[in-house]
Amino acid sequence: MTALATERKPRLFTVEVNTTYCKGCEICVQVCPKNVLAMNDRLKANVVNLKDCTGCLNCEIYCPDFAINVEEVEANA
Amino acid sequence: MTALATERKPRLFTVEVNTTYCKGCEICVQVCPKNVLAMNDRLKANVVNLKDCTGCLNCEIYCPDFAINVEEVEANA
Amino acid sequence: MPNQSRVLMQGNEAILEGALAAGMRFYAGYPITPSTEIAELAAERLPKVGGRFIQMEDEIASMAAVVGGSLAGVKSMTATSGPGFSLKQENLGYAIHGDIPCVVINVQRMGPSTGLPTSPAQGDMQQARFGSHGDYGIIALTPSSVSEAYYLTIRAFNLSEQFRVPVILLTDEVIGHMREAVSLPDPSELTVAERRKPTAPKGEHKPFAPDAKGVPTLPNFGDGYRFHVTGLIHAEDGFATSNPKLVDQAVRRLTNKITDNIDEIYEAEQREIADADIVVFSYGGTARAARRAVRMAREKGLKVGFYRPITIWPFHDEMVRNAIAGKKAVIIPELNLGQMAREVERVAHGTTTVIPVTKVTGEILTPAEILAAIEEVR
Amino acid sequence: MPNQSRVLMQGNEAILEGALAAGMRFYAGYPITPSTEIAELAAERLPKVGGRFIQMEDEIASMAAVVGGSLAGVKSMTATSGPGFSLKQENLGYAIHGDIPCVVINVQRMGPSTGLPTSPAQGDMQQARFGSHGDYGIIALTPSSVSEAYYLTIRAFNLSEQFRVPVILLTDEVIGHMREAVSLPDPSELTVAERRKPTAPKGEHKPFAPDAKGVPTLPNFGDGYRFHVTGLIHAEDGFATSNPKLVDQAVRRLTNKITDNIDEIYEAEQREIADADIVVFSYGGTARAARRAVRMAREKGLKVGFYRPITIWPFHDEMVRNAIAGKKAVIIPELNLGQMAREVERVAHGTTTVIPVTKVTGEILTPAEILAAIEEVR
Amino acid sequence: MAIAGKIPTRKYLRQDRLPHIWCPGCGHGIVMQALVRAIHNVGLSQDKTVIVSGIGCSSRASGYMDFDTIHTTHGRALAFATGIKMANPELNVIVMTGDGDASAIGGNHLIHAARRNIGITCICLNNNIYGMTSGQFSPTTPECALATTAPYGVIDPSFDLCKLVQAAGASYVARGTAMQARMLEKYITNALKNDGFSFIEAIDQCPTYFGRKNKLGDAYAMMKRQQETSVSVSKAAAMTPAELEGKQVVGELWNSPRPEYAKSYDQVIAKAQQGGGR
Amino acid sequence: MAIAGKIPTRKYLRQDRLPHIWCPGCGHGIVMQALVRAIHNVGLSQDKTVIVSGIGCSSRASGYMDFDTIHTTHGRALAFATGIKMANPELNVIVMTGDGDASAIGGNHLIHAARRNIGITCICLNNNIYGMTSGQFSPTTPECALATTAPYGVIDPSFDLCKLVQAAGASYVARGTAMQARMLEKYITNALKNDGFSFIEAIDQCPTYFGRKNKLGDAYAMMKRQQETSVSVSKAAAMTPAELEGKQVVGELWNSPRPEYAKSYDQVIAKAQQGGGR
Amino acid sequence: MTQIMLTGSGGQGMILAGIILAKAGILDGLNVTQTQSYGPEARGGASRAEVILDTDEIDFPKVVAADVILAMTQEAADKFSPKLRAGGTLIVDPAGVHTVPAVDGKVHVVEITKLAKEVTGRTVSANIVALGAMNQACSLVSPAALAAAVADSVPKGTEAVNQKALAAGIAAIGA
Amino acid sequence: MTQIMLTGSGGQGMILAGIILAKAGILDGLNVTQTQSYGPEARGGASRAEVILDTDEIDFPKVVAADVILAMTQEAADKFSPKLRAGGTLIVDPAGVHTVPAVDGKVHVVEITKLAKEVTGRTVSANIVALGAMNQACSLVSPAALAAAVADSVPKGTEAVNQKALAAGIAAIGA
Ligand SMILES: Cc1ncc(C[n+]2csc(CCOP(=O)(O)OP(=O)(O)O)c2C)c(N)n1
Ligand SMILES: Cc1ncc(C[n+]2csc(CCOP(=O)(O)OP(=O)(O)O)c2C)c(N)n1
Ligand code: SF4
Ligand code: SF4
Ligand code: SF4
Ligand code: SF4
Ligand code: SF4
Ligand code: SF4
Ligand SMILES: [Mg+2]
Ligand SMILES: [Mg+2]
Repeated sequence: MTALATERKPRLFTVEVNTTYCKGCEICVQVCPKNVLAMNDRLKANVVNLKDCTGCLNCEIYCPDFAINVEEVEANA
Repeated sequence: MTALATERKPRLFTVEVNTTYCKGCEICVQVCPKNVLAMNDRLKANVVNLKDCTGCLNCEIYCPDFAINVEEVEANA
Repeated sequence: MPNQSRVLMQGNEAILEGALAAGMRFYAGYPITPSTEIAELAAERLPKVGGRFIQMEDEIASMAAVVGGSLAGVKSMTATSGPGFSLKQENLGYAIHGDIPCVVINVQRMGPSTGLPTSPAQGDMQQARFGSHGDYGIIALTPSSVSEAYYLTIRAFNLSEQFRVPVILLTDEVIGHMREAVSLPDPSELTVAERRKPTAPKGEHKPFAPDAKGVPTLPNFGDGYRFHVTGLIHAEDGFATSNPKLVDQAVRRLTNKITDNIDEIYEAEQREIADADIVVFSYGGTARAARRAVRMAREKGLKVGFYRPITIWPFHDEMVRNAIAGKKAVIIPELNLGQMAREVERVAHGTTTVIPVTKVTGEILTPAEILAAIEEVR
Repeated sequence: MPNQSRVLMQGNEAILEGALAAGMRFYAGYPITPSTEIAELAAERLPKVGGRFIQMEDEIASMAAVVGGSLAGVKSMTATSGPGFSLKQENLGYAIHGDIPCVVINVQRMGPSTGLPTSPAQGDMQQARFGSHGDYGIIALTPSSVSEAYYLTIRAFNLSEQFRVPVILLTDEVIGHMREAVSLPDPSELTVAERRKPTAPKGEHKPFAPDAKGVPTLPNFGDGYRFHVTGLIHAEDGFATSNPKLVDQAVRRLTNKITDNIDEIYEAEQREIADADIVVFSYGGTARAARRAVRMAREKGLKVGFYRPITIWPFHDEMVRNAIAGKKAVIIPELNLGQMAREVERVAHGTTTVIPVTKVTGEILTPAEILAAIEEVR
Repeated sequence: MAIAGKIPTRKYLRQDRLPHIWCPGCGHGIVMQALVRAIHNVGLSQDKTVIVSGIGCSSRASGYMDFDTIHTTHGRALAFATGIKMANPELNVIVMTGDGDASAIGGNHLIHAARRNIGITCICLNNNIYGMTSGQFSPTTPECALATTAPYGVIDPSFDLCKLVQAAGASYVARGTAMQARMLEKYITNALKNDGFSFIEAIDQCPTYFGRKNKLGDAYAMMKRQQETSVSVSKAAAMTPAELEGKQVVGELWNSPRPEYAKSYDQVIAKAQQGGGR
Repeated sequence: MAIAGKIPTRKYLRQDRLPHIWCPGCGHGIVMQALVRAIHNVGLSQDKTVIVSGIGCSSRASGYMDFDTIHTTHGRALAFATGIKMANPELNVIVMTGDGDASAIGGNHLIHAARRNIGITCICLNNNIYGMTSGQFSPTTPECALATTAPYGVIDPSFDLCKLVQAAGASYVARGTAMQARMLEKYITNALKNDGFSFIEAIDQCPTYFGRKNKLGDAYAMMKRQQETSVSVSKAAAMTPAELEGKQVVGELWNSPRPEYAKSYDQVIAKAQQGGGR
Repeated sequence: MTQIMLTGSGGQGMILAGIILAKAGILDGLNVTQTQSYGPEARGGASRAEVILDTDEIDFPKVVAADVILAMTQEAADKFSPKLRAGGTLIVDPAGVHTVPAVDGKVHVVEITKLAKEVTGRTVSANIVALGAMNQACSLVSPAALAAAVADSVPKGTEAVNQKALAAGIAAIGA
Repeated sequence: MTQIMLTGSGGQGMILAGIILAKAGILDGLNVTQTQSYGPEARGGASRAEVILDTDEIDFPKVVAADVILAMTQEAADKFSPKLRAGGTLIVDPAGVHTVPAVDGKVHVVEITKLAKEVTGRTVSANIVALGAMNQACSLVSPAALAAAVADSVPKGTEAVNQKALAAGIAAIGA
């Protein structure tokens, strides 16, 4: 983070699902505390609610298929 | 024992060493509390002091070669 | 289903059913592809008939437990594949040396090492004969159909009991996982051999004294004979000896009881050999493609015969030599690098050209490939 | 002692000294008669030269540790006898399949099973070739003297590194426990082969891509190549494949790298073959008696030649055939039931009579017994 | 931008080997990631670390990790690893194994590696089943559970692997579950720091065989259940055996450093070179 | 005339096989006699009892005992015994094994037999050495001791076999020494009565290799020493680990009956025959 | 001799479908073989069952030139359609096969999965629907034998629903 | 070629004696082989070492017809004396051999064990005494080589006492 702020700024994240790796187990959906993810009809995980993402990394850590990558978006980008 | 006696009679035993089995380890000599046994010059255990034998069976139980047999002599035999 | 006599069965299933029909009541094993269905079915079926199944900690223990089960008087077996078969070799040698009947199934997969676990192969053919240290004889049978898998398993138990020797059912993934119709016989129609028990009084029984065939009698542990079994070379009384004459007798008997009785043990399918110029010599799953190739060749007017050893160990030198001597060529298709071809070459004594057709791609040989080899001869 | 160059050594000792001279610095083993002295000497000598010895929990683990040691970049070996050799077969197959250099000593004792642990035998000759499942090639060397045990152990390491293959030193109790004078060379006189390292940059190195001889290069674990080794059939990149073409290549290469280079690998001693009517074909400890018998026969005016394979696997079909073809007979004395005789029979193609002289009494063959067989020919 | 504390796991993977062969929901991927994160935490060099595995679904892990890797024979990973460590003690040696691989066929190597306290970190991916061969019971399958070779329910008492390995002599022993992946990462991190034999039992899920056969729901349900039946070391200390029935104790169960085997051998070398012995 | 309490041991021996091959002073004969006495105490039928052994000096015992006997392969006695017991649970199955046989090559079968709690009594004749092969160290050789394969002293930590077997699941575990032959007899007697896996570690002496190499004096001196370094369970309970260093705890260490494996299988049979399963 | 391939991905029940067809063949008094191919791994990936029906003894148990191929997935269709003999029949499920490969023979596009879902509520019966369609299209075995084989092979309690699936498949091809 | 057998029971040092003789042979520039036989067990029982000395290459390493046999025990004497060639030499220690077997050759009865005890105070040097006697009686190797080989082979610190034992053996035969 380049900008230091005393006031809590809303942090922004990207959650990327590699659909070649994703096998549709739904674990990410279930471990996401913010319901950011859902399964699509091709049985792949899909980001449906990005704005609520807190960057907790649960989805990435628990995805058995290394299919998820969470990154933070620079506040001033 | 056929004879019941209120008075302690001296019990008599035979201690037989099978010299074909005996390998001369001296354990029997060392476990006998009454020095009944000794090694002879052919390195076999030998009964040298039978009268002191108490029939404790140590020699028989500790002989690794099943070479010793202790029996009681019938008091009235 | 109405047509009860013909049932669709997988090869591995047929093996287990054959074993049950032969009286097998103890199974000890460790899972390995592509033999695992045999263990799974044993686990399900054995307790229903009062038998017992145990999954051991590994293949070494499985082989040991099978020997123990057999000595306890129960017909016993195990099943495995390549890596497990390698691990069993020491205790298999023990069973051989102790004249202990039992059946070992090897559903061959592709090696060496972990290889291609789900692919068919016939690469353990020589290992089945020479996998354990020292000299011995062994029996190995090889089915070419699901139905034959059923019947050969029964035969394996019978030979095992008759000759007091472990019998290897050396099958392959093709047969093990294929499904075909099997006509299940009425149990009463089956010949089931039982262990020959001693007749001598208990004190006089010599547990390793051979009969006319070279085979000793065998009481069960618990029958009161109080006999001794050891992996050391032993005299007829079962106890270790280093007396050269007795050692010689003991070691040779293990091989002789097999070779001297080879005509009773050996089985082969022969088709149209008499007038043939060329013989296709094939076994196990591959023999199916070979038989088809032979038919195709005959349809083309080529004089081709078919020889299929069903008993692959002992190898019947004389019968094979008779079948191939003077032919233009003998073609040996197999899913390995020529292991059977070595044996045929050995007995051919230069009387015919030995042509191995080998395949180690993980796939099976096709009739077309074998036909091509036939057509290439001249 | 003044005469430093000639030292009295036991065969097992010569093996260990040879190994040290060849650069062996890691030994993993499990004791077994009659090989144990090798382990004992390794335990004593290795730390003195900065090497490492470990007594593993069993032979399976020993073989595994040797493979691990070799991949870590250290020349590694183990020694065993019959039962242990059987147990090593699975992991030996792994080493073969992974092109992993290492040396396995088998000081043969009498089998099968526990057999006669202190008696000499040559009963593992076929097992050395076919003991593990699946198809593969292997190198096995057999010394006939203590001195040769020393030099062949060095050669075993050299061949192992050059061809990336486990090499078996298949010796026997006679050689293992015999003492003879060995002339120890100056280390500078020895040819010691080192592992060929990759030259390709790290990202591009294909760990199983063969050179002209069929042998890949091998970096050490820790060198930064980050490569993968597996018992699954693998492509040149080291990763599992089931692509039929790649599978075929991978499996055949394991055999071809041996057979294609047989002239480099093979060694045999031949004496007075040219004018001979009869050839005595013998190896290992037994060859000592055989050579004596041949001398005795020559003294009697009999035209007898002597062929001693030093490399017993691969078997050099052509060279053997050339040596024996047209002779009245080839006599094969061995301490087993004719295991080498099978090979000779196979390549003889009927061009000569193959006469096995077998002995399984627990004793060695004597010159007189072999001479008797020579004299019996006609 | 990287999130603070986020670990670049991809760097440690052979990405061209992915996707891996594991089934949807298989826990092995989660444990593998925890290991990768721990390796990063400890800062092991990718060039000086060897991953050794046996045979099984779990043991396929080695092929996906960008280190020197060796996928050995069934049950023997620790024996191969012992050779690697002894021959070159400078290497970091990590073993990935399954419950079958480690405790059925490989049980002997497990207890001996523990006894020697050789410098190896052994992670046992315990899914209570033989996954690779399609669902036979393993020595850790709970009693009464169903498996293809236990159609009437398992009667074999199951191993407490941590207890066994501790009794055999390991110097670091911990247990975690896939659902507690962050704790698992911590245990593995500590294990890697221990100079000796470290054992981590990572309880994870095989939805395909163990889950399906025993009607345990999907992968997440299995993970939840494992978490729910877990009791921490501290809580467990206050519980009776009866209360602990059917539960597993998770946490660092044993941490008692003692001389590492390959280092002890350095002393043998020193002694020998000073002319000692015999 | 028989002395009161004297046991007719000869009846249980194959006297025509004696004298046995053991060296003068070898402790194996003492332990074998203790076993014979225990068999008599329990009243096992000679016709229904099977003695199973592996390979080693200790394992030669089976050949001298007048029962059905089987001298198997090195390390595998328990696996053969498991087959015997499973195939015919009516038989009494006793395993005689050495420290090398049981805990080196045979370690896996030991822990699995213990885990299953199969009805076998296993007596491990622990002389801390491989006697048969002339004196290499075993997994129970004490650290620093000399052996032919440890010319600079053993660096391998040694197994506490009783602890290991208990952790693996045995239901009866005891340790005694040859010098305490009467206690040993008592433990074996109790072990034989336990319906499950019983393990007795019988510490005895190999004067020929272990004694000579380590200058421990004659057989009796070794026995005395073993007795002197023994501490009873009750005494040990009050001692610190430091105080227990170099000592072995003798006595009945664990006695906790649970279902015997072959009997549990009877329930599988019952279930299967009632049409259960799958 | 009739050579049949049933192809799709693991979990689609192709092997069970092959077994049912083989059983039906037996009921009709035919000789049968049924085989399957595994990939290098036991899990995931393509799945293929082969069935051969013959009045004669069957030597070679694998399909050399298929009379009928069922393809449930694109991968399977692409990989196996070259095995179809000239004039053979290819049956594809559009749910999995988006591009029908060009073959020298008949092609039936049947909404197998969709029908299964419609008729039984679950897609797992797709393999039974497929069997009905295949048999109706190619007359491999007698309809009675097929119905009996289905009944014999499906889990207890699902017989009725599976007969419905079978009928749906038959109807999809029509008379 | 000289063929020598040294026989006794385990623990009498026959194998070490054979090794010493073989080493002496090497010092003399001869070819040598030394072998031993084990019983079926590693422990106890008879013990036999064989040594062959030759100026030529030695093919067969075992004794076929012994030129010299040393027998320390009755069992050994009875078992091996038939191996003595006509005209060979049998050396026995009366401490172990009470009845000297009849042989077609020379016999030396030497109080080997007694001499060892007298000269060195311990019977373990009997094998060295025996070597001295054998060599003096049969001139197998040069006395200097034998002395050097003994010195090279015995435990450090026992050199002197063993040279005494050797001398005693030599003296027992006389010049
Ligand atoms: C010697 C040998 N025996 C058996 C097998 C078959 N096999 C492969 S993996 C496996 C079990 C694996 O179970 P586990 O270690 O728990 O791993 P998982 O697949 O459950 O992750 C077995 C029995 C083999 N490959 N080699
Ligand atoms: C597979 C195998 N490996 C090794 C041996 C050699 N061996 C025989 S007994 C033995 C050790 C025996 O030690 P232990 O069990 O302690 O018995 P002891 O002789 O001390 O009574 C060994 C290593 C063998 N016979 N088989
Ligand atoms: S956890 Fe991973 S594999 Fe599972 S659904 Fe989510 S992204 Fe896909
Ligand atoms: S990082 Fe956390 S909040 Fe964001 S999608 Fe992943 S699990 Fe949900
Ligand atoms: S204990 Fe036995 S063997 Fe030892 S000396 Fe006494 S009688 Fe002889
Ligand atoms: S019975 Fe007791 S007192 Fe008698 S001789 Fe034996 S040990 Fe001595
Ligand atoms: S079978 Fe089980 S352990 Fe194997 S990959 Fe699938 S879910 Fe994982
Ligand atoms: S070597 Fe040791 S264990 Fe073996 S018999 Fe002799 S004293 Fe007993
Ligand atoms: Mg598992
Ligand atoms: Mg011991």
